Amino acid sequence: MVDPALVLSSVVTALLVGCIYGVLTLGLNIVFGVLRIVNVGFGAFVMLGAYITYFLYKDYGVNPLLTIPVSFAIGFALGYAMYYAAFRRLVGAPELSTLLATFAVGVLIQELARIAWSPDIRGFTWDIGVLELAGVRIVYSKVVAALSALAVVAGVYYLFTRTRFGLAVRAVVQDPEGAMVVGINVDRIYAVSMALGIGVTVAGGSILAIYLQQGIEPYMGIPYTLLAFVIAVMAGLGSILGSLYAGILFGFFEAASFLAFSMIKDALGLDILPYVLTRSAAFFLLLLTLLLKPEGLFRR
Amino acid sequence: MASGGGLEPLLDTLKAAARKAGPALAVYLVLLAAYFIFPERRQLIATILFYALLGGAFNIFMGMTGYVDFGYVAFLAMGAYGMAIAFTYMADLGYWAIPVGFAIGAILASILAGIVGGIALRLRGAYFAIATIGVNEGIRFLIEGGNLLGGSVGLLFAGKIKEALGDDGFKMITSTGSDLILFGLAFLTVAVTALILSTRVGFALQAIREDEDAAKALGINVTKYKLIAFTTSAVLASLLGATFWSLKGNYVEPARVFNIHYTVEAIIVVMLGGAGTLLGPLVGAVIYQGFNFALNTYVAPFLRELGIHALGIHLPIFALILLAVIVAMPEGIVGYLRARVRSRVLREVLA
Amino acid sequence: MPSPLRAAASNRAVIVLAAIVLVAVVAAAAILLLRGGGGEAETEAPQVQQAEEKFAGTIKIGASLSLTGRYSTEGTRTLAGALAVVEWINDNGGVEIGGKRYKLELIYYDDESQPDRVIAIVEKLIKEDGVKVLLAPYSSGLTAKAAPVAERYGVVMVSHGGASDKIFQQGYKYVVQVLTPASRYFQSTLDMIRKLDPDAKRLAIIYKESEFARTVAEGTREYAEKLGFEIVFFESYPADATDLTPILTKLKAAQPEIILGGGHFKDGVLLVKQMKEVGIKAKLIGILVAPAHPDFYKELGEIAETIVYPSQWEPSVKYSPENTPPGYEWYGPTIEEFVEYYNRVAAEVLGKPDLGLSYHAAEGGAAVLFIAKAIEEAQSLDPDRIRDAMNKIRIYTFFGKLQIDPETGLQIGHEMVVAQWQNGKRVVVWPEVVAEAAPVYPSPVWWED
Amino acid sequence: MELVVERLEAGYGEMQVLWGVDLKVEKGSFTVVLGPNGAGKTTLLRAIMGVVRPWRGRVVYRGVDVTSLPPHRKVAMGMTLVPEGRRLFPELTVEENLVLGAYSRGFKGVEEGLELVYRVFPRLKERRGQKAGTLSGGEQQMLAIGRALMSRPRLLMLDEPSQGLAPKLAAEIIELLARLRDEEGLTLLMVEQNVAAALRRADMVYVMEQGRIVVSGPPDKVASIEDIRRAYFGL
Amino acid sequence: MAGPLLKVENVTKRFGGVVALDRVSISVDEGELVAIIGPNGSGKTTLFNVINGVYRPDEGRVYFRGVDVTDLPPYKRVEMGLARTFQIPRPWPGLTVRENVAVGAFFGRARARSVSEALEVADSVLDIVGLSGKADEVAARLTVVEKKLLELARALAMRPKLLLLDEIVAGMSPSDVEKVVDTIVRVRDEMGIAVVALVEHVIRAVRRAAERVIVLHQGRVIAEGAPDEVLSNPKVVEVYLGVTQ
Repeated sequence: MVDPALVLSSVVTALLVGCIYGVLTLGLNIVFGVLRIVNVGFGAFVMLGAYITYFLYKDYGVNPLLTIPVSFAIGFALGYAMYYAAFRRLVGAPELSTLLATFAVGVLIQELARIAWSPDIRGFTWDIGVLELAGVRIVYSKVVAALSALAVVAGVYYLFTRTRFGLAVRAVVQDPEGAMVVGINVDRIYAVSMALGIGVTVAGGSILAIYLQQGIEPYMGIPYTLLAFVIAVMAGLGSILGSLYAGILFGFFEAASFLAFSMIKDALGLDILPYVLTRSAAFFLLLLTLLLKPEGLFRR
Repeated sequence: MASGGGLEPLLDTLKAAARKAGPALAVYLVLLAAYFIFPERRQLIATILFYALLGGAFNIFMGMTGYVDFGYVAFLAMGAYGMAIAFTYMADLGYWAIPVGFAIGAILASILAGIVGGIALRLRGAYFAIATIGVNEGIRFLIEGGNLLGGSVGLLFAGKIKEALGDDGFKMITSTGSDLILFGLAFLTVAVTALILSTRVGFALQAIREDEDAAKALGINVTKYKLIAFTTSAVLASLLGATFWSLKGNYVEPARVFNIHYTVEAIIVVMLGGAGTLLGPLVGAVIYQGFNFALNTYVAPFLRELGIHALGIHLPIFALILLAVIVAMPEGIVGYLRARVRSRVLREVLA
Repeated sequence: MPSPLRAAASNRAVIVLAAIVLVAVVAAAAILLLRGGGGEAETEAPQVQQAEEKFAGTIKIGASLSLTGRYSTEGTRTLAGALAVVEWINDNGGVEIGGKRYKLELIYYDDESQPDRVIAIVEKLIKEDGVKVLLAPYSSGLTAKAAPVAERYGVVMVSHGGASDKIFQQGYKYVVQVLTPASRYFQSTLDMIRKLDPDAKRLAIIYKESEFARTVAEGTREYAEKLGFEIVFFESYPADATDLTPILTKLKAAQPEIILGGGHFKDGVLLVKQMKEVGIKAKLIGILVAPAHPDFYKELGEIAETIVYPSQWEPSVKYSPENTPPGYEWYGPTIEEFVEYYNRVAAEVLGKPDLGLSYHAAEGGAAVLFIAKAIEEAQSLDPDRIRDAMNKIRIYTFFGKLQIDPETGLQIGHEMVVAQWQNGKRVVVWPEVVAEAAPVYPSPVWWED
Repeated sequence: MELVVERLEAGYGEMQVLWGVDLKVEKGSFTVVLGPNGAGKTTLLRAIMGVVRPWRGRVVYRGVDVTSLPPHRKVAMGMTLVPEGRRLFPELTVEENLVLGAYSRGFKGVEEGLELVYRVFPRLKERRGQKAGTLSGGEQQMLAIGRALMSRPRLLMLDEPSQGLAPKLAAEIIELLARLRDEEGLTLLMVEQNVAAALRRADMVYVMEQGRIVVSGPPDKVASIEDIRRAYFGL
Repeated sequence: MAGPLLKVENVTKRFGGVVALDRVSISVDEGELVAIIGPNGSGKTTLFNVINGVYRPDEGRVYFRGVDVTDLPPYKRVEMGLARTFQIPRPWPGLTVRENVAVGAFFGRARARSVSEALEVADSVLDIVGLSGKADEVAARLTVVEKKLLELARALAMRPKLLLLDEIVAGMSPSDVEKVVDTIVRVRDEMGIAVVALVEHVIRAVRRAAERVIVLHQGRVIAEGAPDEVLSNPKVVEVYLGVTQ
């Protein structure tokens, strides 16, 4: 009853899209992990990255892969500026304030983007070929996007675990005052971490754009905000590698529940919508995770 | 106490509640007067009321316990669906469909509050916020994906209201009728909030907000009081959803009634005005909606006359103002004033 | 730290100042917001404006439009289209009532695509700005919110962007429609296929989970079954799907000959792009909404070739006074004139010279035409007389036929045209009378690698 | 003078804790500040270090006015604080904690630093790969001091190093500090409640009460010291 | 009521492999003032938490007012008349002193029926502990000693039968110790409340007020009796006062 090509295609998609989810979640998780700020305006930064790739590719013919570091740099600068402009005063403030502040920043960026670039939906085609594998077609640009995502995650992981900057960041996370008295400029660590988190988010937006190449518009990031929340919780808020694992796991979960709901629909002849129910299942999975393992599935 | 009778403490409580409710009730009465004096502004006033109530009901839980329920909008949705169900499937009840609709909505909302409260109230901070988002989205996609209650199309039932109430009844209930119910809800919300603040429940909630562990160790049944606040907030929200979205709007569509945007707006209204205060959400709503309406309907056309075509320029401006308020006045406008006003009378008014 | 005494003193000064400012602001805001235009509403007769010698007065049409938010793309074009027709009418003598000529004026506000804003705006338009007729907001959802307000004040509202059938099943008296309702979207496409290929059987329907697309999909299924198609796939995807590969793989396995579906622009583009990625081949692929957008081809390039779509209207459609069908009367600008006015309005009034022309603009324009015609027929601004006049109107315009069902207000005259991307151009291929070229069918090897 | 504090005022939010504290710490001395809970001892050290911003007054370190410098700058200049509650990084290993102590030096001289610390606290060497959170109270205190030593301080400030330790262990720690002072030429400024052990080694004693210094002088010159001891501990 | 007010019977509590309490039995009569002393880590706080219900013992039972409360949650015990203070005071920082105490009057055994009643109780209790002057101050702005007094007032407002005081005089200046101990004795005398106080260092306070002293060491009761007698017990001197003297 189940078509093997369908299963294989689902597995491949789950893996590829999972990497994208992973890198997006990572951006959210860095900011939360270090500053304890839940970035509700997350989607706006994703959107920014997508536009950067779009413009550089469309208007200047820059290879989309090369736009990822550009996005990262722009996001980094933006995050750094944001920290000193507003969020410096909000470290340690009640959740509500930081939630609202990030929301406001998100709205600001989205609306400025809309005014500057119009609300029109844009897209591009970067066709570098297709791989045909056992009847399943895998688009190379998606593979490239997924590999870039892996590279970003690996880079961040290296930075946080193998460098002295990373050691300092972990020190700040565990005890800001302790970090202060060993001579760590805690303020700077916060600023750099925010910059890094936003940088990764914007770069993630570029990677997403390479993956999808379509649907670039000012409000495109909003659905990814909710998705990233779900995955971040599964990963364990603040966990780096966990973001990737949870992203991929979520990709598989989506694929599997889609297949399952499809089979239920066909078998019972129910008037249900498998793809939509998949979303519902994802959120109930989130609840279950929070209930049983609130520290996340991949927290050591 | 000497008499041991139950009447005296009750009177005391009511007196205290009335004192607390006074200023907010007065402002609502002014709004009510304005509603009748300025018929061309009825919908603006109704919209302000909607936001004041959106914030007011939210405030009961968030303002008093410090928990942020991002899935709050789901309770409005429960109410909206309740009313929609009453009219869609029980139109032959006539006017009785209205109380039945409220009841279904309130029951759905309290069931949901019970379930969510039971699960998510164990979590704190960001985890709680995200869990509640999960509940909201989960229900929405369940309705859409399972093709329940009209699925993603939702329920449009203006015709059913006409069927139940007749043409004139329809006109009345979708305009003045629902607006007056909104006023009634406003008074109810103020009264309930004031009553909570004037009883042990309010004290318990404030203690929980300030230090939950201390409250627990001191012998306050933390779970119980959080659930009371959560459910109260949920039921009031459901009544609001039933009135504004169903009686007034006659259309319930999952993509809209589960839109997190409304939660964010509730937070904005509460934060602008001041969390945990009675007057706060009202002040927040007046500013939020008034500002929006004025910018949109007066400033934007004026700019257009001048040849400036910045459509929706008020949104980024508003975002900046919001950011400034959060950074400079984290306790909201009412809270800010209260903390700085030395006069006791004024402080009580602002509380 | 300043001394406590000084601090208290300065605190008090700040508070007094803040209080004064607050009171002033509140008072000013209250006056501004609540004062409204009470006087204006009383004036029943159209207002006389001395400056315009040509006209005896102005007739105000009101609109709550989504200029920001999620419908802003459509809303902005609707606005430009409506303004274009308003200007054309004014340049051609305005609207005539009782031998006097009146100028049309469109009063509009941005509703941010938010239903709760719509309500207050519509009321303001009616009560304060004194508009006599309303254009509905864009989208069925917002129209459903505006309808009770219009109904309660007894002002006629013309829906131009709400294809929903449901709104017209609610027994509203004052709400009418100028565009083809969603349930009939793919009818002409199916008619065309039947004519081209009587043997085509296997039909797949894939649509975005939304009120509009679902109504279309269900209407399509019903009509297709009537025509003898076999529905081999009928499924939806959520609005914000990231990757449609799994569902498309499943669709591929169903081996359809014809695929119809889509929803709105964003998902439509993604759908087509990923159909290619998955390697779906079919004799004909028809997609809602998205292909009508000029950017569709810009983004997809050759992938867009031979994609078919149903359209409310196309700039290249050949509606003209010459091919006016019997029983209908030509009214309003020609297509060329409309395009010319549209471009001018977009550049000069809205400051957006590159605002691409889409059918939304034509819908907005058609609504204005329908209103103007109704007023002239009614010879009055009385809502009931306008509404009655609308029942009798049978006009042929640059937008095609317009005629409503007197009972429900639902559009029954207007028909969808079928267009196809051919060699990078949108070409009207159906109905034959107004077609520019014949459809390419079956799609010659739709995608080659 | 290694450190001079003049009319220092500080607090949290609107609550003032320090009401004009004057204090001098001589180079190479062991200075002890005594006082009951809530007297402001911890706030004093935090204000000197810059963890809380002083409201008024001056902090002069080696002739330089450092009043408004952030802590990381002060660490770089040779001031280090072993804070109240130790403030270790519980999820990091002992060695990682120590390495972080050298952060302000750009991680220069980590090897020699570790050598010194492991010589002073052989226990830490045994547990170098263990997470700091799993250490016993005494070991944690050693680690906190060791971490502070890694920045090669000239002025070491300690906030109640004996807190939570058995009296015997507390006394040992204080002996060790005194030895460090002698061997490494450190200047010590310590806040304590465990009077007996502290007094034995102190060169200079200040007694704080309610945000002010009420008594000061060398231990044997302060007549009321015995009384203080009795008063606090009833022994 | 027959029998002691509080009876802890053979309670054992383990954390992982560590035995924090090893078959501890104590009892407290109504109106008694008992001090539990012991060095850090002797199990005092664990015993406290077993009594008020934060921990459930692995073995043994706890009886309060003759009722087996071993399995009751903390708030039920509070309603029965058990109140406590914290070693590190934890008032609700944003509430005023009066409001803090009023919360106490609403819960516990007092169960005020209206706000005005609760505030009345609060004012009278604040009078007893000498905090009336600060009633309208926000709790965050109190000094440490005042916060401790506030905690005491909050506990008293619950009208407890048994008051558990966790290190209430630790680190106080001598004059404050005297003041607080006097207050506690007065409260006991006037309100007839039994008091169990945990004391680590401040033996002076124990001598001054306690009628009975229980010494804990490594989770076991090693001595019990009148203060002077216990404090001169060589075993106590050895384990408790250790190397210091």
